[in-house]
Parts: sequence; C-alpha cells; structure tokens
Amino acid sequence: METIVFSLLNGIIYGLLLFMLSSGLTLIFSMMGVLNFAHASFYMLGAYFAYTVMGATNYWVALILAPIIVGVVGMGVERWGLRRVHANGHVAELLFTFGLAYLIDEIVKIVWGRTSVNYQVPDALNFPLFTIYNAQYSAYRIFILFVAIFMLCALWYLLKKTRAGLIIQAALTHPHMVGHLGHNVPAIFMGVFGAGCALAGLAGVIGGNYFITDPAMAVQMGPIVFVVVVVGGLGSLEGAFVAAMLIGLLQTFAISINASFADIFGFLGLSPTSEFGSITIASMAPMLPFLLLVLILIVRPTGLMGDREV
Amino acid sequence: MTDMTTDYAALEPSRSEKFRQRILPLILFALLLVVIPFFGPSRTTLTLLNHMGINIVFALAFNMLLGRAGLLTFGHAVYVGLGGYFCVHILNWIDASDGGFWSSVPVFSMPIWGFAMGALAGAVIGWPSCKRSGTPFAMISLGVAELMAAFAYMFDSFFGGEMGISGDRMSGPEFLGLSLGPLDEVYWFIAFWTFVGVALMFAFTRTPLGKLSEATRDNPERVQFIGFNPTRVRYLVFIFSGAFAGMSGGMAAVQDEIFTPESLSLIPSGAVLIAAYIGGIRYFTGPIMGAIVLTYMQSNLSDYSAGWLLYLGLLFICVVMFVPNGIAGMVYGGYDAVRKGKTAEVLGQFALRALGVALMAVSVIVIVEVAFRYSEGYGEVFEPFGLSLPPESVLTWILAVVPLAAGIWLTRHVTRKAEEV
Amino acid sequence: MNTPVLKLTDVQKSFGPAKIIQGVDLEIAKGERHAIIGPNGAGKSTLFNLVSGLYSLSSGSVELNGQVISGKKPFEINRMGLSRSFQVSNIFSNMSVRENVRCGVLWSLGYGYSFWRNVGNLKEVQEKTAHILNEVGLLDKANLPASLLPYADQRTLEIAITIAGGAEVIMLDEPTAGMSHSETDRAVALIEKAAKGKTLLIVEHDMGVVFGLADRISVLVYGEIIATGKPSEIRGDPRVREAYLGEEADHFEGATA
Amino acid sequence: MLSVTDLHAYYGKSHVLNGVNMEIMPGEVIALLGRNGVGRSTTAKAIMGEVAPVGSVKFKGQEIAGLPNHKIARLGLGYVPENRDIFPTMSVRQNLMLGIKDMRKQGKWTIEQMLDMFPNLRSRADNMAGVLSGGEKQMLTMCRTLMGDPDLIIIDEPTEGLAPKIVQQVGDMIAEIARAGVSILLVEQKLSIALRIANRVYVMGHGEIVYGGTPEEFKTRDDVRKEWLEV
Amino acid sequence: DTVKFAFIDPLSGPMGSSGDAGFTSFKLAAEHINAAGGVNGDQIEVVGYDNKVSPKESLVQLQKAIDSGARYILQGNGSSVAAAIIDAVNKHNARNPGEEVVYFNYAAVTPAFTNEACSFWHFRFDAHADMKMNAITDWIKSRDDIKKVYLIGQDYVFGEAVAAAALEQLSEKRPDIEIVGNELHPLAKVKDFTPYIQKIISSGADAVITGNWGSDMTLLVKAAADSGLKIPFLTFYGGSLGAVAALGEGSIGTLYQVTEGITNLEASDDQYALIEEYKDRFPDYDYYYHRAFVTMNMFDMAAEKAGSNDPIAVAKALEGLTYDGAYGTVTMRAEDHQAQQPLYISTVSKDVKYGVDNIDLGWALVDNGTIPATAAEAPTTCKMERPE
Ligand SMILES: Nc1ncnc2c1ncn2[C@@H]1O[C@H](COP(=O)(O)OP(=O)(O)OP(=O)(O)O)[C@@H](O)[C@H]1O
Ligand SMILES: Nc1ncnc2c1ncn2[C@@H]1O[C@H](COP(=O)(O)OP(=O)(O)OP(=O)(O)O)[C@@H](O)[C@H]1O
Ligand SMILES: [Mg+2]
Ligand SMILES: [Mg+2]
Repeated sequence: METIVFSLLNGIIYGLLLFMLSSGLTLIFSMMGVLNFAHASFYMLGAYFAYTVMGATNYWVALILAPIIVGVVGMGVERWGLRRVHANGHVAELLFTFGLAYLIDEIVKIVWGRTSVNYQVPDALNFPLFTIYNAQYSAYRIFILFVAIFMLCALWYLLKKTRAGLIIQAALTHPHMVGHLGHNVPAIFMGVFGAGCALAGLAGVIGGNYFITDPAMAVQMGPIVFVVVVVGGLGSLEGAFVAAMLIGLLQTFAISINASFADIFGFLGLSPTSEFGSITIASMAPMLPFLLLVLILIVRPTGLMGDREV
Repeated sequence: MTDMTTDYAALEPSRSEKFRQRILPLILFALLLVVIPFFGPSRTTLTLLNHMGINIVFALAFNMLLGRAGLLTFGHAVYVGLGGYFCVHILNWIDASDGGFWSSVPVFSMPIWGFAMGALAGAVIGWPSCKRSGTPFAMISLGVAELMAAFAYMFDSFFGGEMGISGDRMSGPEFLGLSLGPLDEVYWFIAFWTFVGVALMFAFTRTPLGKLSEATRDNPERVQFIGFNPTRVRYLVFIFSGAFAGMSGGMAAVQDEIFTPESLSLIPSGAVLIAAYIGGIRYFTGPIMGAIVLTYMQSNLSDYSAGWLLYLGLLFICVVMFVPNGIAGMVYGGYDAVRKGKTAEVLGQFALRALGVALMAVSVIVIVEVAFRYSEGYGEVFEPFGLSLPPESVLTWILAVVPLAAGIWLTRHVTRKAEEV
Repeated sequence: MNTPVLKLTDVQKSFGPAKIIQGVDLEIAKGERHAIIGPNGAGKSTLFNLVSGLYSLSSGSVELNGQVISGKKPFEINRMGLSRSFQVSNIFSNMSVRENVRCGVLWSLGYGYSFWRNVGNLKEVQEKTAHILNEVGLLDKANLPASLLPYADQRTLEIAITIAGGAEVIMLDEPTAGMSHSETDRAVALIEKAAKGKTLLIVEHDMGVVFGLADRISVLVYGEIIATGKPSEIRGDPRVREAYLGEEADHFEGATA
Repeated sequence: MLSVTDLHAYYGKSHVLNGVNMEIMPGEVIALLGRNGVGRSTTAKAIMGEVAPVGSVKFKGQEIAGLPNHKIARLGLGYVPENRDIFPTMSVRQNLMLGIKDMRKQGKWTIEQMLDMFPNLRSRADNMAGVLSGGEKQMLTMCRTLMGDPDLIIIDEPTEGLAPKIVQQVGDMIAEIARAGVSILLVEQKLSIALRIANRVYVMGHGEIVYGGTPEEFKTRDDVRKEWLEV
Repeated sequence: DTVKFAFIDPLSGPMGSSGDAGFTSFKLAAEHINAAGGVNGDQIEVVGYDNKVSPKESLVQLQKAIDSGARYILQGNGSSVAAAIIDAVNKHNARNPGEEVVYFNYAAVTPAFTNEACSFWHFRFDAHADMKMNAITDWIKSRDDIKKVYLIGQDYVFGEAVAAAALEQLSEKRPDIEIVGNELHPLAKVKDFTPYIQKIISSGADAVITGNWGSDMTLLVKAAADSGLKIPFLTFYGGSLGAVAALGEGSIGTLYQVTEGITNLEASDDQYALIEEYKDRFPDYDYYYHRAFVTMNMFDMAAEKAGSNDPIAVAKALEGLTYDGAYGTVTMRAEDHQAQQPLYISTVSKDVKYGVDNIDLGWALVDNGTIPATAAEAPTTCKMERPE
C-alpha cells in the first residue's frame, strides 16, 4: 500500500515535471517540426536568468521576468538564425540548434562561471507541506504541480482556442499560400518559437532550484524531452501530457520493483547470478522511456495520440 | 538497332570522362595516402591521420544513410562500437590462442571482422527500424542508441564496463610484414583500409542498390511502382551502412587498442552527423572533407583556446546558415565556375568574402578570448601578437567592433553584387 | 474475347463511412486501350490505387492474367506486369532524368537489389534506358535533374518511368493534365507508340485525348460504372451526358464531325 | 481598382515579363488569355509578390509591389494559385477556416454557405483535404480564398483537370462570385468559359499585353486568336 | 631545461570545471617548486591537454603530449580514461624503450589499477575506492546508533565495486548492521531521485553509502533533503565542485565525504597561506585537490633523491618514498604504487574557517573522523613487473 501511494504520488509529480520540461518542445516540435536540440539550453537560460533576477529582486519577479527574457532571446534566434535555415530542411535546422546549444552553454559559462550557482527555493515555498509515511512533501513540489498544470492550460489554449496552431502547421508546408491568405507567417513562427523558448525558460525557473543550476544542466536533461514529445505524438498536446504521465508513473513504479530478471524469467532457466539475470527492474527504470519510444514508434509511428507521423 | 547504339553512346559519359570522374580521383586519393609518410609526419600527426581515416570511413558509412538514402540516424556510433568491441575481443582471442583458429588470423584483417559484426548488428537492429523512415526512424535510432549505451554499462562481459576492454595489436601473425607496433605501420594499415572503404562505398553508389536508395530517398511511394520494396531497399542499405561503420570500428580497434562504452554513445553519433553535414551530405566527397576538418578541430582546437567549443558552435551555425551545401558544395561551386571560365570573377569574389570573414573572425576571437579570460578571474590578459588586450582597454573595444562591422559590410556588399549579376 | 488481362469483380472501397467505390466490374482484354472517364471525385484515381495495390480493397477481387492480385503489395503487382503513372507527377526529383528512367528498367532486367554490379557497366540497362529516353523525346535532357524539367516534360518523364519496366498493362492517370494543345498532341503520340501491343488503361478529362485514343470507354460516376462501350456509344449515351459531359459533348460532336 | 504599370519579372536570368500594363475596375471580371508559358501565371505571381515584381502595381491606389504577401492579402487581394496548394493534412473545414483573416469579424461568406454551394465539399467536410479528388481540391481552394472576403480575386487556371461538367459548375461559381461584387482576374485557357464570364479580355504574348477588349469584340478578332492563341 | 608534465583531463564542456580545478592545483604546486629552485635545477612546466573525458581523445592527447616532450602524465577524471592511459603508457613504454613516460593518477580510484592491473608506470596519489570504503566503515564502526545501512550507486563497474566493498567490510567490522537496501541505478539518467529516497525512508535506514558522483550525487542528496530525510549520506565525491552550493543548507547533517584532507583541519600556517593563495588566484574554485600538491612535492623529493629527472629513475625513487604532508604522512607503497595516507570523514557545517563554492558553508571534521593510514590501508594483489 505504502509503495503504491508513494509511487502514484511521485509518479504524478515526476510526470508533471517531465511535461513541464517538454511542453515548450511540444510546441516547437509539433508546430514547426524543428527538433530543437537547444531546448535544454533555453531551459538552462531560464534558471540562470531567474537566479540573477532573484538576486536583484525576488523569486516572484523572476518567475515572470525570466521566461519573458528567454522568450525574447528565442524570438531573436528565430528571427536572425532559424528563419534563414528553414529553407534547407529539418536536418539543417537541427544542426543549427545543435550549434546553438554549444554556444549558449559556453556563453553561460562565461557569464555565470563554470560551477553551479546557489539558486535556492524561496523561503516562502521551502517548507514541508504534509508528511505521509515519514516522507515529507515540500510545498515546492506542489507548486511545481500547479505550474505544470498552468502550462498545460496555457498551451491548450494556444493550440486549440487560437488558430495559430493550424496556421503554423499549414505554413510549414505551404508558407506562401498561407501568406496569400493574409496570415503573417514569419511573425507567427517567431512568436511560436519565442513561446516555446519561454516555456522552456519557465521550466528552468522552476527546475533550476529544484534540481541544480550549473552549466551542465542542459546536457543532463538529455533526450528525455524528445521521448515525451514523440511518444505522445506530434501535434497532440494531450498526447504529450499522457506520455509524460505514463513515463513518470512507469518509471516510478519500476523503481519500486526490486525483482530481477531471474525472478521473473526464472522459469526459463535464467539464473540470478548470471549477468542478465541479475539485472533488476528497478535498475532498468530510467531506460524504460527509451524502450517505450522504440516500441511505440515501431508499432505506431504517429505516437500515442498524434495525428500525423512524427 | 544501329541508331540505338549511337544514342547510347551520346548519353553515356565518354570513356575519358568516366576515367576522369571515377577512377582518377581514387588513384589520386591512393597516391596521396602513399605519399604522406614520406613527409615524415610525427607520431602525433600519424595518430591524427589515423583517426581521420577511421572517421572518413565512418562518416561515409553514415552518409550512405543520411545523404544517399535520406535516413537520419542519431545512433550510428552503435555499429562502430559493436564492430570495434568485437574486434578487440578478437585481438584478445588471437593473443590467447596458441594453435587454434584465431592464432592464424592476422590483426590486419580486423576491419573485415568489424564489417561482419556491423552488418550483423545492422541486420538485427535495422529489421524493425527500417519499417519506418523520416523522423520516426531518427527517433528510433535515438532510442536504440540510448539503450545500447546503457547496456554497455550493464553487460560487463562483452563491454567491460566503464573501462571498456583493451587488446594488443602486436599479437598474431604478421601480414605484409607489418608488426603494427609503431604508428607508421599502423598508418599503412589505416591507409589501406581507408582506401578500401572509400573505394567500396563509392562503388556502392554506382550499383543498382545504391541508385535505388537514392530513388527511395526522393520518393519511396514511386519506388513501389517500379517493382521495389522501399522497406527492403532501406534495410539493405542500412545493413551496408552498419557494416562499413563496423569496419571503421575494426580500424579503430587496431589504432586505439581499446574500446569503451563512450564510443557507442550519442556523442560520436552526433559528431559524425556534424562532420557529414559540414562536409556536405549531397556530395560523395563531402563527408570525407567533413571528417578531416572535424577530426582535426576536435583534437587540436582545444590547444589554442579554452573557448574552442564556442568556436565550434559558431562554426556549425555559420556553415548551416551560410554554406548549406557544406565544404564540398563550396569547392565544387568554385570548380564549376572556374571551368566555365569565370576564374577571375570567382577568385575576386572569393577573396573579398574571405577577407570579410577574416575581419569578422578577428572581432569574434577578440571578444571570446577577452571574455573568457575576464570571466575566469585569474587576471590573465589576452596578448595576441604582442598586443595587450585587457577588457578595459580602448584598443580591445575597437578590435571587437570595427573589424566586425567592416566584415559584415564587406560580405553583404559582395553578396549583393553577386546577386545583381 | 479470350480471358481478360485485367478483371475487376465487384470491387468496393470505403474510407470510413464513405463508400467511394461501390461495386465495380470491369474486364479489359489483351491489347485493348481502355479509357475511364467520370466526374471529379468519382473514384477514378481510387480505382487505379486499388488495382495497383496502393490501397487495399474493402471487398471484391482484382485479377491480372487470371491471377488474383488484390491484397498484394504494389511492388509485387508491378513485378507481375502492371505499371501505373500518377495524376500528380511522382518522379525522383533529385536524380537526373536518365537515372529516373534507369531505376524504372532495373527490376525488369533482373537487377533486383543487386549491389555487386556497376550500373554503368550493365549494357542492357543502359541501352534500354537510352531507348526509352529516345522514344519519349527526353534524350537531350537526359542529364538534367528531374526537378528542373518544365512541367510538360515532367509529365512525360512520369510516363517514361511507367513504361520503362516494360509492363504488359499500363495505367495512366491523366497523363496530359496541364499540358498545352501541342504538348498534348505529342503526349498522345507517345502514348500510342508506347502502348503498342500492350494493354492500356487511361483516365483523362481531355475528351479529345479520350476519344482519340480509346477503343472502349467506361464511365465511372459515384463509384459505379454507369456505361461501358465504344466511344461512339458513350458519346451518345444520355446518362453520360447528364453525369459527365454536359454541354461539351456537343462541342466534341462538332469538333470531330 | 488594380492597375499594373510596366511590370517586369525575372526567373534568375530569364526575363519573363517585359512590361505588363493592365487595369481592373471595381466589379469587373477580366480574363487573361495567352499561350502556355507566355507568363500569365507569372503576372499573377508578380502581383501577389510571389515573384519579385519590378515596376508598379497599385491596388486601391496603394502601391503593393514589394509588400510581403500577407499585407497584400490583407488589403483585400485574394489569390487562387495554379497548383491549388490546399493543406493536405487538414480537414476541409480547417482549410476553410484558415481562409478567414480575422476571426473576430463576420465575413461576407460563412463556411456553411460555402458547403451549401458545393455539396461535394459538404460530404467531405471532415475528411483530410489531401485525399480530395482534383476537382474537389479546386473548389476548396476557391472557397478558402473567398472566406477572406477579398475585393479582387486572382484565379489561375481554375478548370485545369476538371471534368467537363464540373468545368461548367466552376464557371457558374465564378460568375456568382462576380455577381457578389468581387472583381476577378481570371487566368484561363478555355475560351468558352473565359468569354462567357468576362467583361473584358486581355491577351498576352511574349510577356506583354498584346490585346485588350470586350469579349464581343474579341470574338471578331480572328487575327489575334491566330497569332497569340492556339486554336 | 624544463620538466614537462602533461595534464590530460577535461578542460572544456560539462566536465571542464572539475578538470580545471585539478589543473590549477598542479600549476600552483609547480610554481611553488619552481620558485624554490625547481627540481634538480630544472623548472617544471604543466601543460594542459583537453581530453573531453573521452578515452579515445585521451589517446590522441597523450600522443601529442609525448611528442612534445612530456615524460610525466597527470590525469584523474574518469576511470575509463585512466584505464586507457595506463594501457597506452604500458604499450608505449614497451614499444619505445628509452622514451618512457610515467603516469601520476591523482583521482581515478578503481582499485584494480593498483591490484591485478597494476603497472610500474602508474602511481596513484588518491586513496582508492576500497580504502575510502575502509575509512567509511571504520567510522561507522564507531557509531553504535547506526544499525541499518542503505547502499545506492550507479549501475556500472565502479558502483558495483563500491557496493561489494561496503557489504564485505561492514559484515566484517559491524556484523550487527543490517543492509536494508542495495540499489543500482543507471548512470546519469535519473532526474528525480525522490522515489529512491522514498525507498530509503521506507527501509528505515540510519545511513546511506554511495559512490555516486556528479549530478547523480547532488540530486540524490538534494532529494533526501527535500523529503526531510536527515541521515548521513556517506559519499566519495560529496566535496566535488559546486555540490554544496547546489544543495545549500540542505546538505548540513546529510552530506558526508571522505578525503585525504580538508581545508578546515588544524594545519600549519604555511598550509593556510597556500589555501588562501589558491583561493585568491582562482576565485572560482576552492583548495580541494590537496593531493595535487602532494604529487608534485613527492615528485620533487624523488627526483632530488634520484638526482635525475629521468622517469625511470624518478619512478624507482618514488617507490617507498615517505612525505610529511600538511595533513599527515604519505607513503608511496612500493608493491603497488598506491599512496598510503590518513583519510578524513567530514560533513557540511556552518561555522567553519573556509567555506566552499563561495558560500558560507564548508567542510568540518566529524567526531572520530580521522582514519589513520594504517586503518585505511588495503592489501594488494599486485605483481609488478619492473624494468631491468
Ligand atoms: N485515402 C482516402 N481517404 C478518404 N477519402 C478518399 C481517399 N482517397 C480518395 N478519397 C475520396 O474518394 C473520392 C474519389 O477520389 P478520386 O481521387 O479517386 O477521384 P477521381 O475520380 O480521380 O477525381 P479527379 O478526376 O478529380 O482526379 C474523392 O471524393 C476523395 O475525396
Ligand atoms: N520557377 C521558374 N523558374 C524558371 N522559369 C520559370 C519558372 N516558372 C515559370 N518559368 C518560365 O517562365 C515562363 C512563363 O511561365 P508562366 O507560368 O507564367 O506561364 P503561363 O503563361 O502561366 O503558362 P501555363 O499555361 O503553363 O501556366 C515559362 O517559359 C516558364 O518556363
Ligand atoms: Mg484522379
Ligand atoms: Mg500558368
């Protein structure tokens, strides 16, 4: 029982966290088709900006201001960089963001130093909210939960309630035609990329002090965000959400299972001392998202809830 | 039927043209490989050259997928790694065996074993992944790469854990009188197999399957209606690509005598993508050029500046933005213009552009170097050519701004001129 | 008429709730030149897609030379001797014209997925390619990238790829769409030449082409064949006029008269 | 309403338009005729900013040459391109929705009206536009452009690839659009239609306007037809 | 003349700062020796070679270093790199007699390097994993209130080795202790450690032992602090750069480390001056790599003793050499080239002389935290082949 409650709770929070990290990418990837490898770098920028702004003012100002600054940086990147590259296809865009990631990482090191900064959770949120089975749940985790839900709603509104989503999708393949229909395609692209970056920045503000704010934080986020977006399915916000939750829960539950392969496949004659047999489910947990990614794409190239091939 | 043969002759490039386009470059390449040692390269240079050879084969294998078959993969180092690991194991078997099968296997043959292992891995992993193309394919490769990298840490008996496994290239029977101990002998080994790899992969582009892979890249739907199964085409190409990647792994096993899990991680997979793209994926020779440039930069740029990653990032961005066809595109573009008799014009433009870029580079370097030193806080001062450029000096600021502005103006000017023509 | 080359029996196709093809029966004899006409959205291209294996049938069967081909993959059907073109040019745009055609001839000459032979040295392949390029009149443009061809030439290349494999049955989907009159005339001549001794199935909206080329015509309306017959019969059929030709039928009567 | 003065256009080095001059009055339907490849589509594209125009294009008195295409569209100039350019992965309804420039304003036409006008489209309203038949795509493109309430609409080869009967339908539709007060520049090959709907025809040759007049007058000018059009 | 030392470690990228911290230490140590007249009259030069933590790249840099005349190699980050360098150095020395190089390992702690894989050309100045574990278990022995221990580590050879050593040593020294968990997680893949912490809480553990490094270590302890788990996390790498800053006050009473010295130990004025000089020169970092100074000073001693800067002579002189360091006596054991030195268990505290990471928290020795060299010592299986 204890395990189940824990796993459920942690799984949900972790899932929301994943969703938060990947929501900006969902927007950019599914709308513009750009595999933004610099996403994590914008996430990092969010954390650092927040650290600086917080130093000058307070956390709440940082929470608002830092994502905006990141968004503006993102718009600049789109305006003077990505837009030029767009015509050369997705691989070019991807490499552009690749290079951009290097650039941002190095600039962060120049500006904020090579080691981690002391970016801490504000006191107002730094207290245990409740305790179950001896484990405290800090208020900040619950705060994360709310912010993630806010991001979900904001994105949902942007995609479903405005036509921006449709226009961008159309503009991806037929930019001229969309222009002839009276839509300002470049501005919309810029806006979307900026919004995606701002979301990444917001995730950075929240994640930076929950985890660590150092120049390696971008690299460490790794490809997991891509997994969430792709497993969920392109063009599907719900999908990304479901995928994030699924991965969160799957991983958390897996961690709580101490059984080894030998315990499970023992009937096949797998011995617990063999190399394969001694691997436990728990130790496989962080690999599960990637396994899921491969399996899903083989079975369903549109992802869980996507409406088109990734 | 007689007019048919004339048609045919008119269509085909002439014999001399064929020679010039296909055989001659290979001969020149072989000559180059043979001539290099006579310049007496240092062991450092030899190591670098050997890695270039390995990366050339790898980048070409990668481009069989990306450039030729239109399949982007994020995990191609997996095949290098598997091929390489297998070969290191063989090195150890050779070392350990006395009289058995392995004792008669020369270390020189390692790339063949790597090739076989790469093909096997390609055949196994390619089976499910080649059912997809485009981004799903790329994402599957990403997932597979992550899984393999994790397995490499879990299965010690094959991968040797974090420290990997090492072998000794000097065991087993000698071949062609090469003990493979000293680096110059290893150079011959690498040169031989680099040439074989390049020649074979070039030949592959001219086979029916090679052509079909291009057709599948352009239009997989139509391929079905000329009698081919695009999945099958992709799968076969994938196996070959894996095999050649494995072959480069075999070469690396002999050169480095060690394989670690890092070699099948996302890092080398990303590097090869960058190399191929910088070189130009639309040209056969592009990845070769890219591999040479990137290998050099990865090993040597860090000698000059702590900010080398920043430069590398800037370079990628600039190549992607301004030279989308890569180095090869630039080279062939220039070559075409020269052939059309516009040498002077092209050279003039090129010189102006180079000047513009150089000017911008000066500023960028000044800014980056000064910023780096300033941020480190060791009080070091950037002193190129005897100039002293502390962050607060006016000269620093002039150098940071003026050449940049001039360079931008110049390149824009040249571009506008070129467009007007 | 001996056994038909192509035989469709009660072919049906639905996309979700929409029944697009609702029971088509069609027999095409060897050597026949058969045209399918019908209003836009009647399902002509869909029918092509069903026969050539791009879509799977909802029910019914398609036979080629007495063998059931429904359910087979497009490349299998192609290997059995049925080749088709597309309404929207569907060529290999980054390859040269010659390479486009050459890819088309490879399978029929037995060079499946071979990777040990140099295409340049396959005399047969080269000659057949040259032959076809010559036939369609693209020889002088052989080394151009296909994407740089003018529209009409792209349509021609589309036909060239289709006939390159030497299939017995050739299906052309609006081969002359978007061509000018003179280009159309050239295309018709080309089709006549290429289809000599073969079975031709063609979809066209240009009545000049249809009436000029076809031995027999079927009229497809809302997924059903409402009439099949000689051109003269079709032209006079009131149902066809009503559903398809409209006033233009008179125009053509006038034109051909 | 639209006046084009000395318009030139280039594809790379080839000079396609050599100074086109034409005028369109409010409420007029103009047919632009000419052989294949004389540059009719290019004229349309140059007006719409798809190829770089050299010269002057004035719409409602405002110079539009060089403006980005969305600005031109927002001034009330609609464009139905040759290749139709529907958005294949979206439903018919979504395609129509994208034609609306400003969701807050109720335009002259609603999606429902459009679907009523073309029952074919109504039955496919929630299908992906990519699977529509050629004719259905043509109708969709035209409807989509109308959703943006244009004052002048340039239609390039609307009847290409259409069944004879549908050709008539499309012709009727264009006439109806004209009746609603929208000016039309129709680039068309099929004389029968062009002459039926147009108030005025222009004939192009070698990148220039070589003839302009009413359909009645044009019918009498066999010389123009012989020299500049295919018979 | 100069004696060239090649410092081969990451100097760029995500790991760059930890390489740089080592590099700066070696440079300062060399400067001090040079200022005191150098070694046998020669000046020492430490040149950095960026290996980007890649074993392959390390081989390229190694070759570069050797060609440029370096006869001494310094490296520490990553056992995979260390293994590659040992292997390459062995082969190089065998294939190029007369041009031998010696490798001073200052931080790669895999026990094998001074056991079955030992080499005459390799000297380790850091305590290896088993020795550090000896220190940890020795300290636990003195803490009767610890009854349940949880082991968690990264799922690869090193993590497994740490767990195995802990199991074995605890069962020997404190058989009453119950191992309530033995967990491995994939390397650098876990983002949120809360589920693991929850498992630890449920197990009722009194202490956690982990060999985790990098973000795996910081995130683990951070998650513990967030969940209100206040038990000692005994780590090897708690002192790594930026960890304390990232954890903030959450690290007090949670984060423990074992090292060969900490700045807040009682020391001579000279040592204090050195610490301050380092901080002054390199404000981003803290005096952490004490062993860098030990390494260079012992090299100096050995060279003077041998009367030559030749690698073989120095290596031979180093065997068995004893050096009186700031934090105790260091002996280079001749059998396996493993430095023997006292180890210290410390934890994060607020009132300390020297903070770390530019905040006011620093490392303070815990009760019974001094582990003498003899207690930390581990036996070796090394059978070394020596030249001549
Ligand atoms: N994959 C599909 N999914 C759903 N509906 C489809 C699909 N393919 C075709 N349709 C529908 O089937 C009908 C027939 O289309 P088809 O393309 O066969 O028409 P056609 O007779 O070739 O017309 P045209 O002469 O205009 O090309 C159309 O209404 C189209 O919307
Ligand atoms: N993208 C292009 N690049 C180069 N030349 C082009 C391009 N598009 C058109 N042309 C050339 O410009 C000329 C005019 O083309 P345009 O499309 O305007 O002709 P058109 O009168 O509309 O004929 P059509 O009946 O074929 O549509 C043609 O000779 C054509 O080959
Ligand atoms: Mg059709
Ligand atoms: Mg046109």
